Amino acid sequence: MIINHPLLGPRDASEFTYLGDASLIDRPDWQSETAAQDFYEYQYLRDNPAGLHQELWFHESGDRSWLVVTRNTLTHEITDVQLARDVARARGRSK
Amino acid sequence: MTQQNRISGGQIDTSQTLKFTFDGKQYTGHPGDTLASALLANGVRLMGRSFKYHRPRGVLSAGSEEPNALVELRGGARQEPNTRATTVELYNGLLANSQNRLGSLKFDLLAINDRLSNFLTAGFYYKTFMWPAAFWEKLYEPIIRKAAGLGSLSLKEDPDVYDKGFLHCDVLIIGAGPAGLAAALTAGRSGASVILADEDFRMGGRLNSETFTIGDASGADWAAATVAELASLPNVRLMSRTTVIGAFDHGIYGAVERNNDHVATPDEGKPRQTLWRIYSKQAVVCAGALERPIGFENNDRPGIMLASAMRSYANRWAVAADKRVAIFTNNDDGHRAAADLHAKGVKISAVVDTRADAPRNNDYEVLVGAQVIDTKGRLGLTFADVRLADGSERTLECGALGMSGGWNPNVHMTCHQRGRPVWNDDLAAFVPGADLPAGMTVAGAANGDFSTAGAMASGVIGAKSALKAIGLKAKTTKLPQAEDAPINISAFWYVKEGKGRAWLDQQNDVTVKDVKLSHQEGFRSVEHLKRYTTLGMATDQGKTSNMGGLAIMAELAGKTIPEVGTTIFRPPYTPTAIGVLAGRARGQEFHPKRLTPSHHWAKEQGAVFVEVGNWLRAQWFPQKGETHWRQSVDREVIATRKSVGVCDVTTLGKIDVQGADAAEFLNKIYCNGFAKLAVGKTRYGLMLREDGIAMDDGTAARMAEDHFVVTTTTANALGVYRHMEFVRQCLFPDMDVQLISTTEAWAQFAVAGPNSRRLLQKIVDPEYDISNEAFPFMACGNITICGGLRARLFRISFSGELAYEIAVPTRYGDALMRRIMEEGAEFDVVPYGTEALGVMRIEKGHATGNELNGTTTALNLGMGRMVSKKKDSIGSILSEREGLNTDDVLMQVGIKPVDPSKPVPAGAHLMNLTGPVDADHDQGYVTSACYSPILGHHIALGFVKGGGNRKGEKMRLVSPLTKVETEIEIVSAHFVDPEGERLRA
Amino acid sequence: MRYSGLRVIKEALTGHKGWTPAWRDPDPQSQYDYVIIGGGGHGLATAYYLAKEFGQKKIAVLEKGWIGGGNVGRNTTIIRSNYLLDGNEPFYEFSLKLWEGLEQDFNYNAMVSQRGILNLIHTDAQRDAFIRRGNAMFLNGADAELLTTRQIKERYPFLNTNDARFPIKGGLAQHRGGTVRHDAVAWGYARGADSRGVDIIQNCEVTGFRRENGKVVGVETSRGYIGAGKVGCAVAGSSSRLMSKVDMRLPMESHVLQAFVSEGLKPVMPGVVTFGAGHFYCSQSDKGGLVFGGDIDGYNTYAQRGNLPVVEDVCEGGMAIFPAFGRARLLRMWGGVMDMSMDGSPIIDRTHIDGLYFNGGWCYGGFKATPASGFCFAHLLAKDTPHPTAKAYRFDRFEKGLMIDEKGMGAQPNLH
Amino acid sequence: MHSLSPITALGGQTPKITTIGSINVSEIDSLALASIATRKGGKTVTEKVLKSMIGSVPAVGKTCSKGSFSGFWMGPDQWMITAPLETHETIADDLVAAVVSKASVTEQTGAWAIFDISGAAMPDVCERLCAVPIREMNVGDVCRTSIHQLGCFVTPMNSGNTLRVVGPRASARSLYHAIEVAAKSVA
Repeated sequence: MIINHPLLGPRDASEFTYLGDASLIDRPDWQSETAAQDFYEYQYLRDNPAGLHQELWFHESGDRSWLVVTRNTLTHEITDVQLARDVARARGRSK
Repeated sequence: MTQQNRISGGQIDTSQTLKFTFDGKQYTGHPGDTLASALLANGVRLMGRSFKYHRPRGVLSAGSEEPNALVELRGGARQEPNTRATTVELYNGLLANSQNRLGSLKFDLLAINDRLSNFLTAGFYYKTFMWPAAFWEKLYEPIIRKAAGLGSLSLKEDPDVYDKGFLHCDVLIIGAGPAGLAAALTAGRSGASVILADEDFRMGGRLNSETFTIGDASGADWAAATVAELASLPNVRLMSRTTVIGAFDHGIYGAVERNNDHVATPDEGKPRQTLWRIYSKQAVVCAGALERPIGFENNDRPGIMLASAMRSYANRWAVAADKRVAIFTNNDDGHRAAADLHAKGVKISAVVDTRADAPRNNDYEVLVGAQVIDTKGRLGLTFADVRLADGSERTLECGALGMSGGWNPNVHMTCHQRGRPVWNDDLAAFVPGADLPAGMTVAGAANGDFSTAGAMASGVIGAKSALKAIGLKAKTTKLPQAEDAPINISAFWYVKEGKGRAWLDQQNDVTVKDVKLSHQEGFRSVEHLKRYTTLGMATDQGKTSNMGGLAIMAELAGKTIPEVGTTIFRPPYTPTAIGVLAGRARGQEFHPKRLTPSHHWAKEQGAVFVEVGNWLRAQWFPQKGETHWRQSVDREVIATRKSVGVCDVTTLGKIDVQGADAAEFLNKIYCNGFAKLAVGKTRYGLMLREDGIAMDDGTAARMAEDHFVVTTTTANALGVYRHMEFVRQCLFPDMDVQLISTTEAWAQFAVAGPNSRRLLQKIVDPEYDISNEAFPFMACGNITICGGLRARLFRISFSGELAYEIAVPTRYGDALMRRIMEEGAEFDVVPYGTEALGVMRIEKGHATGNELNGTTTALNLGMGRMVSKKKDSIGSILSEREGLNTDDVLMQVGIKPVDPSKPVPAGAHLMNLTGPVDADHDQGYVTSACYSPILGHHIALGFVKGGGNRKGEKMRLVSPLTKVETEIEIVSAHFVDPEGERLRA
Repeated sequence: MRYSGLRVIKEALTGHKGWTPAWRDPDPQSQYDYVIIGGGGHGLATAYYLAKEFGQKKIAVLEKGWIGGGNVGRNTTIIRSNYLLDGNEPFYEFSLKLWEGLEQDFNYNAMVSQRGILNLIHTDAQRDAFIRRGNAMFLNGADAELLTTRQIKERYPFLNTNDARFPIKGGLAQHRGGTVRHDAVAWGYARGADSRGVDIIQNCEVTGFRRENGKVVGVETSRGYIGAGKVGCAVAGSSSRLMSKVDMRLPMESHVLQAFVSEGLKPVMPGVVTFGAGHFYCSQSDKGGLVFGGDIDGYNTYAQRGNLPVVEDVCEGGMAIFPAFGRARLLRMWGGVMDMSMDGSPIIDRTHIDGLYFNGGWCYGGFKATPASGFCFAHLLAKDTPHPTAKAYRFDRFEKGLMIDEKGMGAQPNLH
Repeated sequence: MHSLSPITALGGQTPKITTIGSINVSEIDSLALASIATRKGGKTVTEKVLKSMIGSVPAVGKTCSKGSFSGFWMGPDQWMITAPLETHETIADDLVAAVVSKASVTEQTGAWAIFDISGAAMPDVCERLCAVPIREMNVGDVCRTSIHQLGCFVTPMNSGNTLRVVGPRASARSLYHAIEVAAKSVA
């Protein structure tokens, strides 16, 4: 597959390492009362859709950026690629 | 034997003669011949035996779709089973043997199966061989396996080498027939970067096999002229002998170039074949079409072939399939074989045409509305029986019969991403569907444009749409005039008359009768038909048989052909050598080797090396007189604990963590705290996965307020770095922290033992005080050594001894190791390897990969209290789950044999002293074991249920796999220096 | 109608007119006691054992395509019970025992061939891990043997033991492991179930569940509504898609595992071999094709197809231990949709919804589990209590921290 | 001057230079390397240091040089600096001093092995080593890719006749072997 890296342009997906659903960015608050349940669902449950899927790829033999790729799991068509850092910030993550 | 079937013309070089042997007999051919054409030229029609019934078979086609003429090419280690004679370029001294026979090709004992074929119908083996049960492995299966299989491997190592490469282009054109050449001209002249690939060693496709003209030149000459123009364009790369094997995602294509299959042996260092990964923006598939046979009784005799193949042999290879030929066709294209061969003086017995309105000809007899109902000639066709339109019967004398059931567009590549072809009634064939892989257009016969003019025109259109899609403008390509006749097909799948042994899949011996049986027994989906009868599962993957099979199933099931549909087209387009898919990653180059800075020195010492991931590490350093590894390892351990030893520890992962929030970042990834670690101090860190299980451990040395050097285990270095980048970029994007790996930037050696300080004081420059007071346990700092070379020093100990780790830039690692050995001579310094390191860390009770095995928690490892509850860190919440904190949870313990002479092997399980020995009563297992020369007996680490309060308990260590059962005692994991006095000396 | 050698001879002599369809092609009835969703190996086996072992009636299997069209028709046909953990080994040993009697049980030659499986060892740590696993097998009543490199070389003389980058230092063998003709398993179970009255309904896709005050009472399908006392889902890679129709999120990702077959060759591979320092395992089918595979591609997909890098990685692994295979040709590559679970082990459990039962999470090890999965799922459906060997396969194990993680790779499906 | 003598990445006393057909493969052992990554709020200082040392701030996928110094883009806010080893073995310390904790600097000299592949057939060799579109790359481009499973930087030099490969030092021999073998099959 080809991932169109936002900085480096199209690169063979074999340069990347796949982690999983981009929901891994939304790590729960460790201090909420429902932390145990939140962390269980965060760590173990997945939508695993047959269709558009936001997922995390690491540019292992490239620039060591994490990317959030939006890909159709039926056709493998990729419709969007962003730096994970930007997505994380957009989802309110900071320090 | 002279080449009695040679006729005039053809694209072969008769000025040169090539000698070759087939089944031990010497023949001759010419450059430009294939093995198949050369055999036919010499009157050899019998070339193989079918898979199941071992019926005699001749060549059916002239290309890579060949099901029958499979040979074992070459000999010795280079033997290639199942090689299609139609794709082997003849070279001098070529050696080939027929295969899949018991006895000779003429007298194959296994042909007995053909006599019993009524008992051996499709799927018979599912209904028998069940009694008596044990007989399957002992009797039935061995017989079946011995009889099955086709060609055989030499089982010697493949002596050839293979390359892999990567190509980029704007437009990839697959197939260099009329459509492909026209497309390449259009794209090439526009300046786009173009790759034109064709599986044949001569570009031109059908143009080299037909006799019609293009403009005022012959088709073949036009092709040659076009190839010459393309070769002159720097932006066009011509790749003949190159099969595009598959269409993968996003315009990536796999292609195999046969660099040296047309010579006896490649030159030294030259690859036999190259696997190219081609990144294309657009692709135009011009893969042509494959002609279909017709089903009729005994339509598989040697000499019966596709009409188009008969024309190829006549026009391209100047070979008449036989002195006297007949044709059986349901379309106009079939007639061309008769016309071409007649023009070359070959006797045409007759053209049998199923259509009542078939075109007549005054050069040879055309029997309209007629069908071939049977043939004669076991080892080679002699006669064909014909049912005429009026019902009467005729017998034609012929040594070759050309069949033309129409053409199947080659939709293979268009369906590699699960798209399905669609049925076209006028062509009576499947054509590419709309749901094509990204960036792909289809042109020429592959798209159903069968005429030459039609193919060339659609080639230009295909290239234009590809250029348009990448924003390039195409100059108009003026095409010369070419034939444009329709083939006027009327679908005709099989002759209904006859006992029903009409062959569809000639290699797997699937007949029309088998399709009927499959329908009768409920295997009606086209996928069930394929799997139950093995139709289309042979080495040609049904290229000439699938269509007939599914058409007949549609008829039986009362469905339309599109309703039955096709099975799935899968890469590779044609079978591909496993060697080329492995490329250069063979033998010692399977994975790269990572060498430590002291590797060369260690080799000079005669060290024994061991693989640790991709690293090679010294395992022990045998000295003269030592014959068993235990002698070397015990010596290394004792010498280190008694005086001083040195070990290369560069392979441990080292990561530079800098920035204002470096400490805060370490607090997130380690379960224990780092915020308050003083500069110049080091701390052990345990890293959890988010599920609360231990992931890795190591040390973090605070070199400055905003600079830590973090170590990881050798095995997890890559994974830990990736995890840290995930935490940095995805979880805490605003933290001011920067990471970079420095594993290979610093050569690092452990210097351990009571004399380690004295030794290092001879190396560390005097202005740095490394006494215990100035440089206590867990200290770290920047120093210089040997007169000013920058270095780093850490007071960390894996062996449990007084120890330092000293690091210099990698270029000086070799020199530092030699200096340490020189300066340490007075202390009898010894190098110690990973084995001795393992013994010492077990004696000390330090966990490694065997203990941090991905299922153990901080609590299991006896470090439960380290998981800080005062701060957030990866894994701390889920580490609190009830299942991980039961009161009988596994705990790390030391294990000692009650009888000191007994071993306590790793991998053994632990049982209570009394009671049953089974999984339900399993109390734990042994993770690491060794002989401790210090204690004089074997010791081990392991996990035991509720191990924390079972110290002193006697238990049974059992290893039924290695027949070991011994009594052991649970002890503290810290066998040596439990209080850690040596560390703080 | 019973299949046997005599029957084959009789039919051959009478023009094969006596053969009847292996399974009927009935129209769906409006109500069943049990509806199994998924006509693959596990679904068909469940229906078979429900009828045969648990005497249940009014059972239907609903298959959206053609039976045996999913993973049971796309795997590398290996059976074994060389598992490590107590949550798994009893179950897989139970499955191997069912394999041993299967052909006589459902009167269909699935060519169960116990020719042995061999896991190669390349490091001391790997040896320790395989000794622990071999001992766990013994302690659960299975068989295992630790072989030396010399013993291995005798059985596989063309194994690379001279210049291997990762030398072979021994191997763990399970002689009762082996291969089975995968299509025949689906057809055998289908025929066995059909002959006991089970309705096997193909081209019938489940599009939704109908619930009455919470309880599932039937399924909406492409061939109309079908009522059910109990509904059992066994759809492997499509599990998340199906269960999302009752708003369930599963601890699972769907991945592609590619598999490969070579052109037919005279017999060379006596049994199954797995490479320990790369991704490669291989056996040889009775027809003579080398059937091999390796790692999953590693990204979520339902496309039942993979990409080139894994093909190269698998062939590199193959050449590392069998350098003679370079001359053989890869004939065909395909892919299934693996339901990769969060700890690499399956789930056979009730859901929190009354009347709805789930069987899935088989990763790439589902084929060897087919008989026991069917038996245990039938047990759960018929008796509402888990079979003893499958009691650990619960949904709540992740919440409770009772994961069954053979490889110790944690909550990342593509690492199992 | 300290009394330890270095060895090259291939383990020799002097860099290895060989010719295979028209291809020349030479080991480069004369460069000091250091990485520099901007810290929060350190953009202006870091860019000032880069401009003064290598003439400009290399853009994504670019390299630039000034005199005997050069630098290339490694990742977001991260660059590699190269300087002559003879005179600037302690380039890392100089950078640390210059950036005044506004950027993170890390010693890299020991981590890399450098090979220059030159000759008319260099692009053919490159096509057999890695997936970079060498025929579309110009001097001034740099790309990190994998060669024989090793993460390497590649950059065309001296008007496209040479390809500089910067790969992990511990695997220098494997990397060299891969280059040698590709050159042989092209020569």
